[in-house]
Amino acid sequence: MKDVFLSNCEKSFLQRIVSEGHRLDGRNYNESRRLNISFGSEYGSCIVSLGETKVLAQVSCEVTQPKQIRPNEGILYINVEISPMAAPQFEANRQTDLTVYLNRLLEKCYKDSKCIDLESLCIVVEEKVWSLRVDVKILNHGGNLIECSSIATLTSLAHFKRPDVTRSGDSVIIHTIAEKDPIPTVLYHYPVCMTFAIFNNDVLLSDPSFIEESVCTSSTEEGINTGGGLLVVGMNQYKELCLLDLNGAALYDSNIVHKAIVSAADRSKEIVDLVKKIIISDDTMRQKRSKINFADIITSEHMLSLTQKELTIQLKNYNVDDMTSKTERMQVEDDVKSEPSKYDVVPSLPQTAEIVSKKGGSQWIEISSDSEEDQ
Amino acid sequence: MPLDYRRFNGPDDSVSYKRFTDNYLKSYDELYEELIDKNSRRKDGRKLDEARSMCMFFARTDLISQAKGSAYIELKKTKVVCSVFDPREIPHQNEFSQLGQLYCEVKFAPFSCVRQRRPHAPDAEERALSVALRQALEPAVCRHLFPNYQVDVFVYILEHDGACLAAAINAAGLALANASVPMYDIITACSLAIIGEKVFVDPTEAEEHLAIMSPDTEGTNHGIITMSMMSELKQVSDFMQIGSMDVQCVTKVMEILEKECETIVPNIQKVLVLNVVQCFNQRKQLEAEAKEREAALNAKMEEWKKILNAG
Amino acid sequence: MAEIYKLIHPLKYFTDYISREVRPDGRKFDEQRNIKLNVNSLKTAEASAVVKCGNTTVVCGIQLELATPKAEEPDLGYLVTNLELPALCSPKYRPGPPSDHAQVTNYLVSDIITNSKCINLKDLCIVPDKLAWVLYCDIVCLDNDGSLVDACIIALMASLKTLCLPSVTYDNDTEDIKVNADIRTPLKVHGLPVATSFAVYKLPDRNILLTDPSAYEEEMCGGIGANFIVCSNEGLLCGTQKFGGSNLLSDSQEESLKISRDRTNVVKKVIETSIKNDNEFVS
Amino acid sequence: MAGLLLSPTEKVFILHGVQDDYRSDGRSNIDYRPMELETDVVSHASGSARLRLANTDILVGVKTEIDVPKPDKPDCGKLEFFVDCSANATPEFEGRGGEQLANSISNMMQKAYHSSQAFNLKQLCIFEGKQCWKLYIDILILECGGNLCDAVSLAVKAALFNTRIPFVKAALMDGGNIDLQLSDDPYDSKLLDVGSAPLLVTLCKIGDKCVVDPSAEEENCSVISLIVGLTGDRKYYYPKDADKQQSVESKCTTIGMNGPGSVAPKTLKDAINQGIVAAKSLDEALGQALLKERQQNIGIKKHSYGFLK
Amino acid sequence: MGMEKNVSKDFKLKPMKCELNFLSKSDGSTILSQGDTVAVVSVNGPLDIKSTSQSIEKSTLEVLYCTKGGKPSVADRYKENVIRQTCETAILGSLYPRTGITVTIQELEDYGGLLSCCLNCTCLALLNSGVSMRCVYAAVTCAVDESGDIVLEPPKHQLQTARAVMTFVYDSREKSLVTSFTEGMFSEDTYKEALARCHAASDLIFSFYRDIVSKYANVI
Repeated sequence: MKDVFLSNCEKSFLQRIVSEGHRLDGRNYNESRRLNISFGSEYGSCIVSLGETKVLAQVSCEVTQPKQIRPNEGILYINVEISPMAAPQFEANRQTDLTVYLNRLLEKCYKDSKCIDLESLCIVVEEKVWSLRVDVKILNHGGNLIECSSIATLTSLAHFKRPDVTRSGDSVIIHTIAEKDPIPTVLYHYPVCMTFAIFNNDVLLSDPSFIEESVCTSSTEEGINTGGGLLVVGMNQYKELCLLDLNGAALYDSNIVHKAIVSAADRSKEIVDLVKKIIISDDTMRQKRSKINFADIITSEHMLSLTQKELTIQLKNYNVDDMTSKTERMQVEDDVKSEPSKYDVVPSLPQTAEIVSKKGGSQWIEISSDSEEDQ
Repeated sequence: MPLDYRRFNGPDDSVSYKRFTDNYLKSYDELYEELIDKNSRRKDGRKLDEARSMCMFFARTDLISQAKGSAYIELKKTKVVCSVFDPREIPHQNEFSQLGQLYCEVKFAPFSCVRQRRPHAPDAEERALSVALRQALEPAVCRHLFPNYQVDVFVYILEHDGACLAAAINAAGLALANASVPMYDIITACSLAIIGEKVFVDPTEAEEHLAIMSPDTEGTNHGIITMSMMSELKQVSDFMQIGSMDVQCVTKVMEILEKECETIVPNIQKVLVLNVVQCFNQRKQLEAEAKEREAALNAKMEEWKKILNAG
Repeated sequence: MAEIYKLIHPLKYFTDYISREVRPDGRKFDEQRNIKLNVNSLKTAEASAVVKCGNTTVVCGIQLELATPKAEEPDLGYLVTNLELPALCSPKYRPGPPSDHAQVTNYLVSDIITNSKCINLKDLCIVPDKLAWVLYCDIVCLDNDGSLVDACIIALMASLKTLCLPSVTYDNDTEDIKVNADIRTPLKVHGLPVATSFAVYKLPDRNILLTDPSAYEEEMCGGIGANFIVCSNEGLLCGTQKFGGSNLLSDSQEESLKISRDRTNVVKKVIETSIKNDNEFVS
Repeated sequence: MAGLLLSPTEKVFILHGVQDDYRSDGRSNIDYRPMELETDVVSHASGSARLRLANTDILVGVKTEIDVPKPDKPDCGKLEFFVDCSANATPEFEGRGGEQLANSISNMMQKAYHSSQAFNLKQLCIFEGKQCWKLYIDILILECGGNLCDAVSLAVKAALFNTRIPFVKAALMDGGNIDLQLSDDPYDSKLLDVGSAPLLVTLCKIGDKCVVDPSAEEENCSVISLIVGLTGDRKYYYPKDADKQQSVESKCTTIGMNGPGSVAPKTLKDAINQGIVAAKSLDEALGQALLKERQQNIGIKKHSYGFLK
Repeated sequence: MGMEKNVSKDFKLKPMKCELNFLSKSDGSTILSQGDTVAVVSVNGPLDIKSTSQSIEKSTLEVLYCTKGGKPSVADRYKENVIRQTCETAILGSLYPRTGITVTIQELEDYGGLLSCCLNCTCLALLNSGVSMRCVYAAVTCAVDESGDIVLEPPKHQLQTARAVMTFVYDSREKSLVTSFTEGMFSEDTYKEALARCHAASDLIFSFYRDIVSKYANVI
């Protein structure tokens, strides 16, 4: 990954306005950007946008063998991908430290916090279990990837429904969604990661934007650390802490962590309520058989957007079968017209045949010696 | 094994149908019986000390049009293709290297072996063969003439019926010469299999298979030896032995190997000379053609000049 | 002289030839290279074919394995085609895992075979849900001098046509498998798809179609992968592929379809002759 | 190794010394440098050994696992070597630098142990055609001071000598499955017969003569070295039943060459013979050391030397 | 052809909906839906790339196709190749030597004609990014259904039963064929007819491009 450099002016300007109580986009210290969740047509796929940051999450499932040490538990994989789509500095097909870090945070938050009832994913003990795979794709990196992707993961997991199965003897029948209603995943609790940017060891900004994130973790030109850093707090709706992660400078004062946790507690409740509400409303929409599709996120009011519903064209009706009689006739004509082939086909050596151009054009070097084969 | 995303994969649990045929598992003795008939002739009619080099040796150069030099060697069923490319700067190298490098890679075709389907990704045997090939070729090449550059030597084994390392070394030597890479001497190689008292020169795959299988009786010699030599300089450039045999046996067969390596040399020389003659003829023909073309062009020019002058 | 000219003015050199209605190797625009086909020369594979189209050399070998069919498709066998482009076939390739280009060509070849429906995967199933044949068709390019897909299809089809499957008995109770390699039945092959590549070269006033282009011509006409490939099986088209490169006008389309028709007949004859030749040889 | 520069006169000095069988550190051509050996150093492994030869430090751990035997060898177990060249050993190994060397060493070991006369895989069989032991031999190169092959082979043999495999009862059930019964007592285990396990001897060609265990300076003078794998003699390891069997002559299980140079056939033959002499004395010394170590282990917990020094 | 019947019929393309500049960090980006099929494309460049993949003649085009979930496969590489080769003809790469242009495609919903949707979306994203282009292009998919009718932009259920599916890409200048790829078997006449139909339909897509550009270009 190429590094993104910030100029000293940018850094010091940002630091100054933060110390004076402002933020670049006019928010308060603990005000978050607008959270928007939209669902795709399938279960378990959603796009979460937090301000400009956009993350796509998709849950898929397949039947696999369980791990030997946990024969009655399903498996959960989380896979984060940051493509050049997120921001130009990312390279294609290469894992960056950020990807690994993000992946690990999400694993800690959703796998290690045991929020999913993995035992309910078991079909046949020691033989068949469901393996859930969450693919998190960063579409736009506008800062606070952690919070955004964690909401995306949570929403897609809560939204996901796996196909129903019935066991008859040895075989397991997997029903399609049309045959039997799919089953939702059981979540014991809903953890969410929230990020706080720490400036000068006393200012706490919730939901930092990209530039705030980069300024608070970078040092000034003299190499003196500014006492800033990023604090990640993972918390569920019951205000239980699932994860704490700090990077950047060491903290002088532990009170700031406490402050962050208090503010995270409120926010997590807010987010989880929103997620739950939006999933319920989505469900009722689906039950009314109205179509839900990612196409809905395309707004029509925007200056740079366009919708055209009626695209029609007048064409003659054409059927292949109607034409066959004529086609055959044409082919007959063709055959009559076709000139004698320019090429000779000669069986030369055993097992071998050649096309030789009749006028004997280009040079041909003999290669085969298979004549001695197979007495 | 992680799945190969870059290819199409078959099912994980597939096995060769040969596993289910009646005669899949044969005992050591049965296999041994199959190798030699009553007249102590081998299955393909050769005597024990008879190499395939004499009667069934087929080699040619310039097989691959895209390569700088290439060679193809066929020892009855063993078929080996080798191509050599132009020197290129050594990739990912920080320090200047005084000597040029050889990059060798041996690869089996997926369908080249009777016993198993070869994986697409290089396996341990292919890596070992690549190292052995480099070891064998390095002393023969004047590496000081292309410092900081590497010459790529790729060997592809289409069909494996024994002695594939020897065939690969022979082919690579030929291809290097064909690519006009400066060398000290012609490099040739030969291998043999030892089963008890018997020494099989230039073994087939079945013979090799038996030779590395351990006999039930204690203390019998068995194994395979491959040696590559620069015959004119009387130098051994690589020596590979596997199995278990006493020292007397090793020293005894070394003499046979030495002799065999020497007998291949004239064959190689013949191919090289033929190649030079062919090149020469081709050159002559091309020159003639070029002359013809030039004459035609000149005539056309004259014509145009006339038209110009006239107009 | 000519070699130097080619190096210094690659484009002009090529246009000079084309404007004289001839290609650098002396062929006419619609002329294909000589093809040489040899079947069943590799004894380690169940069926094999070696094809040379001009300099382009391709070897195909088929190996047979047994596996249980997929749960979703219990009555289908497997046909796994893979094209290997080892580093030795052209200086453009480096050793290591297959490049993007190799993967694309690989996909094209197996796509043509699937679309032509020449192998019915149901024929490869032995006992539904229990046992099926896996055909590993590995195609190796030894010399890549253009029109790779054409050569691959010829090699693959020639080997498939000569493939014979051993008889298998499966005991439903004990799940025992017995294979008798001596009794063999030929694999059913429906039709014979043949691919024809064209390179499209853009002149200022018109576009020119070069049949069966060499590697050099391909490079001059928009690089690797810009070929227009027409593939037909028994009079029906089973795939036309063109990715970028110079544009194709509709009259060139007609022309290319006609050429490919002719070529299909010739190639068919080659494959048939070579197999007949092989059968005579064996008997 | 890298960074060592010798003047032509220094090289000549070493060469002349070798010619007269008197090397610059006082050894003769077939003498090894002093070694330190310690077994049972890794408590989680079934068998382990640590060997230090001059500056070369090797740690070998043997792990056992139950596996299905190969279909073409239903009565044999499996052996797998894995060499890890840690970047700690020398900076050259950083990244993927050590990979090639690691591959070639594990390859050499695999070849040396291939024959049943070197190591009988049948002793790893649990139930023919169904279950067998698979030994994972992990070789960790902690410090690289030259002559790796020899040191690795010594350490591997020591680790195998030290390996205990639990007794397992296998019974065939209906439907072709195997029922395995493991004893409750962790000490209910057997030792492996490794008497004939091969040792690798590297012979470095200097001038017309060869030396074993070359120092860094000597390696610098040589362009080619020969690696010979020679089987050991059971009598050094199992002195109790030594009288039951006659002494066997050691056999070559693998020969390979390493380095950009080449040798004359005569030198090659001499070198192999020289290797046999060296291997024999090495084998004897190893046997004695191992037996002594085992005796000590039976008594009180011995004092450990610790890992690296 | 088909004169005997002389039945003219309205053929409907799926409704198209798009938003440019969908992503803030990319130089150009578009989300496009054609019916229920949706894709997002981002374009970055021309930007600095590592020297081994630089070309002194033109800018290097890198195309990355991301599936919604799951693992990479050979089929993805094929799609990347189709898009790269097509874009390559449309972009005036020689204006940006020694640089790279990165195109990333993220599929969102697949209800038939995904690849042609991706191609069209890529074209819009390139327009949005301001990279100089020789021409724009439009991709149209059609299918031959079981009864033998040629259907433009078939929905998913029709694709599964179709005899053949063909996709054609036309350029805006000469209106000639840039890219084509097909599935299934069909006769030569069918091929020609399908070619002509998609050609006619491509005009609609070109006019859609024009409409969106004129909508915002007025303001600028």
